[in-house]
Amino acid sequence: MIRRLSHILSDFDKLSQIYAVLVIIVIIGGILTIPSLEYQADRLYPKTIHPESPLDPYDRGGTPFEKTEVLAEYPENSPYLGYVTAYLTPFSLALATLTHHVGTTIVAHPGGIIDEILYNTRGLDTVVETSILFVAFGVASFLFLRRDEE
Amino acid sequence: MIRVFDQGIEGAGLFMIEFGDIVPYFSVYTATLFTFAIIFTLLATFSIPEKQMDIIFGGDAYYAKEIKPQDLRFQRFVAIACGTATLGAVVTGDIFNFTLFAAMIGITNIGIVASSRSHHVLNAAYQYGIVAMIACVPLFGGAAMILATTGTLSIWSLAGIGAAPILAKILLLLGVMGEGMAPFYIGKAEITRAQGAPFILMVHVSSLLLFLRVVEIILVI
Amino acid sequence: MTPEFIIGLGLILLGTVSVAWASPKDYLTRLINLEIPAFGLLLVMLSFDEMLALLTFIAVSTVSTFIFVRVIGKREGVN
Amino acid sequence: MISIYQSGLIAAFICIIIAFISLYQETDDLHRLILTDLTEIMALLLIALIATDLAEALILPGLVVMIAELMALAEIYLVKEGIQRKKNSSALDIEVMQTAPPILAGILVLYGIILSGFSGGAVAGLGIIFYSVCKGSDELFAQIETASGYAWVAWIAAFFIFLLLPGQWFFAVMIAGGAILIKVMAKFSLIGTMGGDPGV
Amino acid sequence: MIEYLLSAMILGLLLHGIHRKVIARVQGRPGPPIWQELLHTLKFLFKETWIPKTASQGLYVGVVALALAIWSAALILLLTGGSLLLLFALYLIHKIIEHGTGLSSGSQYSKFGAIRSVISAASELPLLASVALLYLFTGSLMISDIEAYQVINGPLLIPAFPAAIALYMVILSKIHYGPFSIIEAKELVSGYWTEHFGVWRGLLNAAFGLKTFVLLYTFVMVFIGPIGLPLTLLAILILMITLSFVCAVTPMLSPYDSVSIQTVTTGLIAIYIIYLGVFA
Repeated sequence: MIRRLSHILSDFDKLSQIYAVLVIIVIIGGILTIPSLEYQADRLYPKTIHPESPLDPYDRGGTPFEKTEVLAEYPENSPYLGYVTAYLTPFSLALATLTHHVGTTIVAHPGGIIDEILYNTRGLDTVVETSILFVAFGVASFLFLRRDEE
Repeated sequence: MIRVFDQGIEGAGLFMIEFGDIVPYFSVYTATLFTFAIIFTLLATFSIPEKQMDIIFGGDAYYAKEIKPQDLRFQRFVAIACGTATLGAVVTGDIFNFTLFAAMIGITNIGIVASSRSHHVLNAAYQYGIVAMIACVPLFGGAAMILATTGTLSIWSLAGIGAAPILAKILLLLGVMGEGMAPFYIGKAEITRAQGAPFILMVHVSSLLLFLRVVEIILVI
Repeated sequence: MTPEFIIGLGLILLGTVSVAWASPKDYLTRLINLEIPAFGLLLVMLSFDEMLALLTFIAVSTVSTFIFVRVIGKREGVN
Repeated sequence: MISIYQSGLIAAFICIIIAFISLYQETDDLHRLILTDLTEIMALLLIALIATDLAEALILPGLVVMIAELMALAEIYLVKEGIQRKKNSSALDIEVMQTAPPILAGILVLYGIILSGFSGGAVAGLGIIFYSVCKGSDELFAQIETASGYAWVAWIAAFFIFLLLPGQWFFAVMIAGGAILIKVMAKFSLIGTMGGDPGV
Repeated sequence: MIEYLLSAMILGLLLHGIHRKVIARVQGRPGPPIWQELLHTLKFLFKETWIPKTASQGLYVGVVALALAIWSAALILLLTGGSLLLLFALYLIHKIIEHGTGLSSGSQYSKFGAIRSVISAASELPLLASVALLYLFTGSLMISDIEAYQVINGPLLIPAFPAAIALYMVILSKIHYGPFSIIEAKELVSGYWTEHFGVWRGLLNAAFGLKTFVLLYTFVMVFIGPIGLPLTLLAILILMITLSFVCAVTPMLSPYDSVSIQTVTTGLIAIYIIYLGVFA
């Protein structure tokens, strides 16, 4: 028994299989607990949809160039919270008056709730994220460029 | 806000840094881990790698292997990135941020050995990389479930109230194990055969510190 | 529960099965079947009005397809 | 009655079980790599189920992690199998590929620049990939890498402006949006360069 | 504090000596005198020393300093009643020391020692399980709190018996000549520290003496409680002798068997924890 277990453990080709088994066990156990999981997502950055707004689905109220109410975890740590959200570049403001169907485009352009979260309140996440990209591409391009010298 | 340090788990709090919603904190425990991460990162930065004595299979000959300078530079770069990720992971006060750091440690761990030219080592690194990738499911899934069921990701808010579902905690632990811990150590053991001791050591330092940190998080929240 | 959400979940389930036990079991079939759960995920995101994530997911999944096609191309070139 | 979240969770869990079972059965390395792409969808689904603005802000990093790891692993796979220098088989040689690229690439890049930020970078990068996969070019590699390195530094600088001088948030948003755009676009376009002409 | 450190170090080295003596007696040999390890260490400290040319020099020296540092820190932590989790962390960092010691020299023997030390990382899992079980009982991981708990409720040894077994196994895996000491197996000369000689060896020896003392002291403190210095020392001695008996009569396991046994133990304790958490 132990010898067989040792045999499985010592073969690194089986690594992902061992891991898969562990995950499956936990998830099967987890399905039973689903009924006890209550959905509680209205505490942070809840969203309200205004279908008639040109900024739909990202209109979070407030007037452009002014402050907007944003529900963050620690508002006291981000003194300018809400400014990014309400900010629209002249270009996106013009776009908003023109048509009702490019809300996503407008908000993805600098200034919008996602920018507020990504750059301001959870900026450290984005730092890590871009660093991951940086390192991973470093690895890939190192291997790629090295192919010629062998 | 002080509940984190009042549970008799990690000792007194020292100070914290406020990055918006993400508030990294230094307690006696995390500060110790931080110190070790710094020490090993410095070792990886400043010490030259060993010259490995290599046995040629099928013969009696052995010689001291040299690492090519460009491979060395690359390994050092990734090792420092790995150290930085470890530093972040041991002090961050936010669960999703922690999972991101964990994922970064996973990818840098693969990167450190990627420059090895041995097929065996590369194969181990690849198998380990597959696990690191699929580990993203429990890792991010656990963090997402914590957010969905409690409405927050901050360890400060979660500390001591026991609101985080046990399933999410186990998933988080499983995710960190996939990014590089014990039962999957066999992948690491084969990786260890690659050259460049100070850098290879970073692989172990990062995964052990990550594991220590996730134990703390699971006990605290 | 909006129709998009239900269809999305259905597609993800269906797609997962079709990728997991693809027939014929070769790289390209799996890769093409992968588009089914991806489309299901798109519908789920759509039902939650997550437009930006949706847009990025489309772009990123296209990139990952490129990566796979490159690897598979080289792999098949061997045989 | 189960809520939307719980029904989504049940579906996600079933999918995870199926995906991991097939991962357990799989022994071919490249098949495993493709299956990791399947599991990635499960992870994103779990995040998407949160359904707030924060969910989107978390999906973006999640996506980045996946694509980055996939990229690195694919390259390791090629090195490990010793087929890195192999010429691509003709999977991509289709007639349309010869004529469509410039227009399509132009549209995507333009739209990406309007979007800016990470999404914009991904869209614009896609355009450039498409172009270079079809046309094939390799010499730009070093320059693109340098540009993306500078963009990364610019983004970090923007982050610190947010922290230390929050009054300058407008400036920081502009730097951050632009830098991420360039960075992501550059990284993605490298894939196109790599795919384009492996023989060099 | 320095006098505590020194006396703990000397006691630890004496325990090593007793360990060897008991093993020898069980196996019907006379064995070395019990102060042998102490003399060894002193002798090494005065030998000529340099750094091998193939070694990664910073790391080669750094790990020795770190080994001393973490076990000194662990002793201080114990004396001041700090967090058990932190002690666990220090113990895990000892793992890194093992890797570092083995990898830094460039020699094949020590490298294999290091690789085995990576494999045997499973020995940390029982420790984690026992820490978790203790937390379930006492609701705190501060050693001072655990002691206070035992003063009121009696020794934890009885209710938390599986945790005690787990910690016992952990100590066993760190003792020389034990069934789990695969990283110091004789086919690897002396394992991961083969290439550390002279002063380096002396310092490592001292650090490991400290380690043995700290681990045994932790066991007594956590599972038996504060019983005064003489009784504590007696308990440590008894514990050491039982360990020596186990070492003397068990063969060394093959690397992966040792991993399997440790993993299985952890699994059993985890099941016990779940059982306690759900039904009790």
